Amino acid sequence: GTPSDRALGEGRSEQEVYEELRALAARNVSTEDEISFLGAGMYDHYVPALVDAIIERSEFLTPYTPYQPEISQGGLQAMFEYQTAISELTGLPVSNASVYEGPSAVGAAGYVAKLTNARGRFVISRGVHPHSRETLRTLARGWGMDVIEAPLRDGVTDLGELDTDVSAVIVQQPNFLGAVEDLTALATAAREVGALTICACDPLPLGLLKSPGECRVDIAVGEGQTLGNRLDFGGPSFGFFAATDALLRRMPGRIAGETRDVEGKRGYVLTLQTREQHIRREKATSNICTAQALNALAGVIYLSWLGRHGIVELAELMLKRTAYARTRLTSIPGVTLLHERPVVREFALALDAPAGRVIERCLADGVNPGYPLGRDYPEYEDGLLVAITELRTRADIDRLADTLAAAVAADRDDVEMAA
Amino acid sequence: GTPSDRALGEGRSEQEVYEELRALAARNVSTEDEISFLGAGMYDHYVPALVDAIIERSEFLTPYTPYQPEISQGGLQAMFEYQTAISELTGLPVSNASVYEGPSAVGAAGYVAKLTNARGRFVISRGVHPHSRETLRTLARGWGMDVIEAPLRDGVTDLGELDTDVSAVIVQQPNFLGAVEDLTALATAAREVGALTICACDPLPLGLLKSPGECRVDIAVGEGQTLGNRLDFGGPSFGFFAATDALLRRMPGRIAGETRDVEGKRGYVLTLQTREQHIRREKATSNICTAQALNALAGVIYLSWLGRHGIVELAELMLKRTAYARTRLTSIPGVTLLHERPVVREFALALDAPAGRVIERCLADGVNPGYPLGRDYPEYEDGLLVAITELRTRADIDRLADTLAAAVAADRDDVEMAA
Amino acid sequence: MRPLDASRPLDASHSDGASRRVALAANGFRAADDGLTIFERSKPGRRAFVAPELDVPDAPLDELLPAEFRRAEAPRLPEVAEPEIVRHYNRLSKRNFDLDTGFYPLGSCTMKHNPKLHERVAALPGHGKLHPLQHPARAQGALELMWNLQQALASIAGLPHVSLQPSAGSHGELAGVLLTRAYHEDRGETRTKVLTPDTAHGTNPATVTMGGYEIVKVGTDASGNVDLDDLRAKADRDVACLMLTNPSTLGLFETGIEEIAGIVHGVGATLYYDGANLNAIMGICRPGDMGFDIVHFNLHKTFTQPHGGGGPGAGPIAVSDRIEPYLPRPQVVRLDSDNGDRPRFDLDYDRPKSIGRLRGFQGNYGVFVRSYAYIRSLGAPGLREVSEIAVLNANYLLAKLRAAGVAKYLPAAYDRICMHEFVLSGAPMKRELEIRTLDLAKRMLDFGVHPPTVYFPLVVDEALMVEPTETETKETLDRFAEIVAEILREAREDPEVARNAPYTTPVRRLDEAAAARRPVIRQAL
Amino acid sequence: MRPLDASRPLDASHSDGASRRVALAANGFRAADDGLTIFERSKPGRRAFVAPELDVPDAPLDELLPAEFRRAEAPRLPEVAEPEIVRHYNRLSKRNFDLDTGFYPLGSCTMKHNPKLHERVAALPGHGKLHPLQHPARAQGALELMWNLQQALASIAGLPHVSLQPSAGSHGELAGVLLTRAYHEDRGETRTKVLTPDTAHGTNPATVTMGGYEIVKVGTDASGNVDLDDLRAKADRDVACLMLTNPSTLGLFETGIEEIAGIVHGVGATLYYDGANLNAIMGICRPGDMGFDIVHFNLHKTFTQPHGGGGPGAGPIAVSDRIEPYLPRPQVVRLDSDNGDRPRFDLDYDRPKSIGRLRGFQGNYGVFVRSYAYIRSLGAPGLREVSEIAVLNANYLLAKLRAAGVAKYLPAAYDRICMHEFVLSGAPMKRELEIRTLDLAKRMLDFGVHPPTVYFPLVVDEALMVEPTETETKETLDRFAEIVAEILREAREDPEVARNAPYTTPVRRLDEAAAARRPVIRQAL
Ligand SMILES: Cc1ncc(COP(=O)(O)O)c(C=O)c1O
Ligand SMILES: Cc1ncc(COP(=O)(O)O)c(C=O)c1O
Repeated sequence: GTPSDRALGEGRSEQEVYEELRALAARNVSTEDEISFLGAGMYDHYVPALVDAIIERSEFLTPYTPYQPEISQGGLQAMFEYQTAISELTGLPVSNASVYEGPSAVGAAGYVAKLTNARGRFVISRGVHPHSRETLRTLARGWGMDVIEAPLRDGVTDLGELDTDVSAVIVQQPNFLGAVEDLTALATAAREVGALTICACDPLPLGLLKSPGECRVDIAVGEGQTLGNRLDFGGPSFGFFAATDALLRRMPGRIAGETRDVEGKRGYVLTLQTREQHIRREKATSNICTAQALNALAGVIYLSWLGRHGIVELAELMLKRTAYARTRLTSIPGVTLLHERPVVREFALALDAPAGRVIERCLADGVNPGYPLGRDYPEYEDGLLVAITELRTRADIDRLADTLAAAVAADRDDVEMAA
Repeated sequence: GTPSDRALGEGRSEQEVYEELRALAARNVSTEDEISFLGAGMYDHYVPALVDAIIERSEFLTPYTPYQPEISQGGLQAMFEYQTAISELTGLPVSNASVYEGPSAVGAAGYVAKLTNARGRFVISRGVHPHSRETLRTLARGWGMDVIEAPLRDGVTDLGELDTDVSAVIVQQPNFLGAVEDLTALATAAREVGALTICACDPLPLGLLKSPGECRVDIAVGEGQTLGNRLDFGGPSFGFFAATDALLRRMPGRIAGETRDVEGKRGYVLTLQTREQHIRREKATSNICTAQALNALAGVIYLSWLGRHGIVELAELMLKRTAYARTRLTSIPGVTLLHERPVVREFALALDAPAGRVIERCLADGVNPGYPLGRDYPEYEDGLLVAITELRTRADIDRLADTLAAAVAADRDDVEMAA
Repeated sequence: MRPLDASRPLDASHSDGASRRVALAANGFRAADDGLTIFERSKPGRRAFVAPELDVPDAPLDELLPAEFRRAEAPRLPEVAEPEIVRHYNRLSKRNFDLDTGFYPLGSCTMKHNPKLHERVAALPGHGKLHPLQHPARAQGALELMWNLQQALASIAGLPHVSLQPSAGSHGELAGVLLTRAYHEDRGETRTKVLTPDTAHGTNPATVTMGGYEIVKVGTDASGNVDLDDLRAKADRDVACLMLTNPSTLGLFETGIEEIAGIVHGVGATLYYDGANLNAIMGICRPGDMGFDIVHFNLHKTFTQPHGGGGPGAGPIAVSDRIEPYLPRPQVVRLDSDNGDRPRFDLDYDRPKSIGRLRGFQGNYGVFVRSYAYIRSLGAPGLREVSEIAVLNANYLLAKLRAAGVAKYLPAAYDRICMHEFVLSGAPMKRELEIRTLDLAKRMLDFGVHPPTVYFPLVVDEALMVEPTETETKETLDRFAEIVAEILREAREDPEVARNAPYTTPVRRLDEAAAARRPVIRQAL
Repeated sequence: MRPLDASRPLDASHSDGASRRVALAANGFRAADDGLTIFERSKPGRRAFVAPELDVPDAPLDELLPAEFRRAEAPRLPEVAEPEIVRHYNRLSKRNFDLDTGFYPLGSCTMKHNPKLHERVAALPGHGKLHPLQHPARAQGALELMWNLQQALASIAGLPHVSLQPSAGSHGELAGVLLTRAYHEDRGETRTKVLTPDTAHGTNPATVTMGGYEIVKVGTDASGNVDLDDLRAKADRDVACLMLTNPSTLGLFETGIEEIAGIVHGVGATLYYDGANLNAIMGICRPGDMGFDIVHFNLHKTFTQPHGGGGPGAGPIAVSDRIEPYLPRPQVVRLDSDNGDRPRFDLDYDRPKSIGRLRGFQGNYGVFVRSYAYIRSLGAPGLREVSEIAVLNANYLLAKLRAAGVAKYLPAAYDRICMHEFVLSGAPMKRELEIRTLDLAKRMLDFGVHPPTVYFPLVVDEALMVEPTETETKETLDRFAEIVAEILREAREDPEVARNAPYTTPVRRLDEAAAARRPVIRQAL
């Protein structure tokens, strides 16, 4: 059909479009409409009001990529500050100004590994987010590279034997099951065969966890949504990308750098552009152009709001509430831990009832108990992944416990009756 | 008790305060939670997104009254533009930069009349908003002046005999029952005894109605909420205040005026300040200091959004939907018109069932049918005041008709059963 | 202080005359466009508004609204599309200085930071889209919030009863004067005078007149307090009320407050507390304990409602038992249930002795939401801290200015510990450097700070009234002291500099006299 | 044009040397403070964050997280309170030029107005606070919106199937190349090369390499079209795909498009449409009808997602039937019910031939909300009007520049009717006035407009690429023409003026070479 299709309509007034979009929104169950323990890659954290107030300013919201630095110092300095914060958080010296989001950041890191050592294989932990693993596979096909999965044992990665055809070892911290990995050991194993170590990490737990840099990881990437960005049903958010000095000139994307103007005044520009598509074209280290500047800005504002001590306090609060939830939930008959590794904000349970039915029951009761692991892990068919952010209070956790207990019990009764 | 009272609490985190305020909001039924036909002084109009986007800019939101014009040109020029728009709408040459809100604006106009002719009495139409009449009475006590009410006949004001002790005749257009008054006739009657005419008017219908100026009104005031301001449970909004040239030096409040800087560049300042408290103190024409600048800014932005033709189109849309509703509702057995005068956005019905019970029934059905006139007008005990803004569609009106019909019928059944 | 050569935007532009001229020509292009009004941007046929669908039967206008009631021509509002409206007001906004941009020590105005959370919660549809005439049973959240806010304000004031209705401080003052009148009249007394100190804010005397009383001024003694002898002399049985600010507009705590209360109550008058300076004393002492009968609050000062370039605000009042019967209508009341359910809240109109309404509906609810969020965020300990730091910051800045050698030209009007603000006198500066307080203020504009309040209170010659507030950092206060010192230094070199300031603002000094002489207060269309 | 003397902010400051110097000193104070980073504003002990109550039993850290996993010291994030954060970023924002402030004719970027409604609807909790893994049955509004957007984009592209997953244009390109690979491999073919015209945007060749193909460039003929002979010569059986932009990056409609499609399809290759220039043709013609197999959209260009200073965006793709099996996972599907209930929407993961995911979750949903609101607001007639006016505005501006005598120094690269943008060559200007396109651009900054895209496309010497968009007024276009003429005029008088520009920006020309030579890309803490 032509654009005069019903798909396009004839045009409507502002109030009518507002009402239409509000009606659509009303048919979604948001984290304000239920008590949600969903995580699995994106988390319901509180976004402070000042973040929205600042990023809604048209001076940040509406400009293009800062091609004219003299009239873009606001955005460029914010990028520089963002890079500093990410580099501080990851313990790695260089950070770019953002990539699209988490899983594609893992792919981008893989491409840097390819450019670096031109080897044939990636070894990726099964503890890496399923979306990241699938994204890497999609891209690796284009690079003619193989992707091998390293299994999880007792909740953490077992790299097994590595050889010198391994381009990079890719892990996640904490991993998809919420378990804290021994990053140093994994990075050492990779280094021994001359492979790069790529770690996808969750930025907030880094307030407590050893930084990837300390663990001698080469590239740290991750999903930035938890840093002051809305859930937005999955995007837009941003991906962060930090690496060792050695990889600086293979980094993808924009990088802001400090310089001086003709009068010696400090200023900022997009730098090292010879890596980029608009200069190097087919020889570029990446094809990325439009990235996620506004979301990354939200990220650095959020990190400034948290501050040096706040990020630790927030991580500790989650750690303690999560520990409470872990104990509380595993005291339910028929609910056991899927692994016993240390966790920060998220943990995995095994239900001895069909997860799907149990979840349905909880939803009916206004509680979204978490993510069913069975979707991505046949081996954890009735596994449940539960996330505890600072927005979930003890009362919420107790409510979850009661609801989950009732749901599991009810399901067992059904089974007995059926028998 | 001391401030360590439970009334003050011990202080909470941002997310906790947000949740507390959200929980309170959830216990209010807003105009997005029901189909509301409530009006009676404030109306559920659509506020275009650009109004909020602009007034939320800190440069408009956070400064004080512009005492330093060189760094306040934004606010001052906006006031100048606002004054121009109000003066254009009311057909009167001078407007101030805002007063508190509608009813107190009527009081402020009364004070100008007092200062002008030092007479003993106000004659105020019973068609003026009950809150305005009560506010005038509250203030007049301080001035040692009487307030006489002129009755409504067939829905419009009957001034009866006026004499030369009348300081001002005060009417409303359209009046509280929604009826369009013959403003010219009323103003003429007032002028014959040398009294001022003060008209409280609803700004949006002025897109269609003869302006107060054309009708030779001396002072036009009114509630500005409908011009781009939220309902906010009654405030903050703004009151507008426009008058004839003769009254310029007795106007209350701030007035922005055009001037030049030392280089001849056009600029704006607060002017005619010798009327004001900070200069004239006990001889000031009003005690007002902080007014409603931000709300008035929303007003002029909204009027620019509507534009010269938009305000007419909006008024016509309301006129036509209101006519439809009037016919539709009066076709319900037991529902009749309280008056047959022309109306624009609001009209009054008489129910032959107890309004309170009928309204309760409609509310239970998710429809708020309007305002019970009995609260303020014993003479219209079962009267119902229904407002139709552009946000109430034909479907909403039909829904109201069905609900109201059912409610009235149900009530009559009850009565029969009781008998 | 940073080396000044890190600055010089235009000065360093390459020195060739032509380039200087054209650099300015460029500004010319910009200014020419920036200067237009929204009406001057109007072009026939442009529009932002699109009407929703006409979904009801159409009908000829004449049938619905006879021609005699209709206006001849459409009001000449601007004809502009959304992009131009947004750009126009966006550019205008850039010609405002604001609190989120820099230091704003405007005395008596309490320009403290406005937390962004408050805008978020006020905008929740449950608050922002609640109709004022919604049935109370369907507005329980709003009424509970108002009730809680009343309790909080009562406990800060140390007075039991609160009305949230007044729209601003001066509106609260008017309420107070009318309450005083109702109180006396109810007791069969007619009193004719209201006392205010000569340091009073202009709204006080203006309110007295609007309330139908005659004003009597009380003097200030050598130490900046109310002159007690003068007060005794003037406090007679015709006096209905004394209106006082404590700390006073001099930023000084009224040490004789108890004696003052004694005198005023001695003649049966009421004592009114102008709460504009409440930011100095929260949690430390309470107007009620000082003997005040009526207190107004400026929620847009002490309780962070953003000032909006001249409002909105709110001016709730707290009163003692004897004044309570006369409070405005309606009042929010709480009805506790005996069967343990949560209490219900309602609006009480049945108040026979009430002075009646001062405005429509229930007051500026949107402001209440923000101030309530503020109070809940800080709690009792936080509010006390606010006042402690506000006073500390003011005294620090005063000392810092002294240390910077400013006192020689701008001495404190009264040499005492100040409260949340202090008043300097520019008289020596005027005498010795030949620049006025106005010039000093205008020159500050070039330094990117908002000047303090000038020429108020009237009892201080060339007054400069400085209120830093508790939300400013030490660096900001230090910087302000340096700026004042720098301006005095340059004035010693060349007073013309300040006299001709500002230089870097969108417009330079404006001719206010001309504006008043031939007022142009609307655009000719 | 307004008289220039309505401008002169600094120039007119009274001429005494001292005052000039101190006027600048004032700026010094301001600049010194404005220049700080958020890290430089940090002071130990300050904070904005307050932790929520610890409402669970406390426990020693070591028990919950063994020391070997914990970091030695807290990350050195800034220690600042809310007021400083707000002021810091507020001030930074004022050092950005933005679309809501002035004209932004940045070629190839489609800087059209971003309606404010879109931010409002995207922020509704039902959209903004929806978890990406919410059960589809509980996200029906979101899935329906995505479905409707897919239909709308399909009908604009004239291709039946859409995936919304890619995050930006270049991500869409990558998807397209990987789809092409999957398509050929599925048919047992391995092809090695991808063709792009020499006018292609940098992301095209970069994408080709990332997709594992070798790039082969096709030339441009004298009229600005793809050189068909060169194309024929290079289009062999090793060619997997031709990536094309139409209108091309020269702003010209590719008149030979049908022949091109014939050649490409003739060798069994796919034809890829880079949709960056879609704003020129909506409702007028459709890539699908031109023979394209794969199209990407830049929702942040054509469909008004604000650019955010470098993202976010979204790069959905539309494809033909033969490509559909390979589309990324998951796809939004509609399940119509036979019993007349409203249809249900779901996510389909079961796509055996899919290339798989390109990213997490379902794509940039927040961007979809805005673009959908845009499409619903305009409808089919409005979208067609958008393209008509975009093309009209570009041709008007081109003519206006000619009329202003600009063509002599800045001729159109190809003398043809342009589409939504046009490319000028600054070569004569460089030769005769001795200023480069870069200088012209920098000088524009002083005039308060954003310069066009410069030095792209590469085939044009000293290229200047101008895209006014449909949301600009005639006055704005006229003004821009005057500005260009004025800059050329002053360059004739003194080329130094432009060569040293800008003069009035927060910083002046920056040393990019030094930045790259010794990169400082983080603050030393
Ligand atoms: C001491 C004092 N009293 C009263 C007022 C009046 O308050 P409002 O502006 O809220 O009417 C002010 C405001 O400037 C003030 O400073
Ligand atoms: C012609 C062309 N193609 C592709 C792109 C890349 O789009 P994006 O920035 O969304 O990745 C651009 C953006 O500038 C472009 O102009």
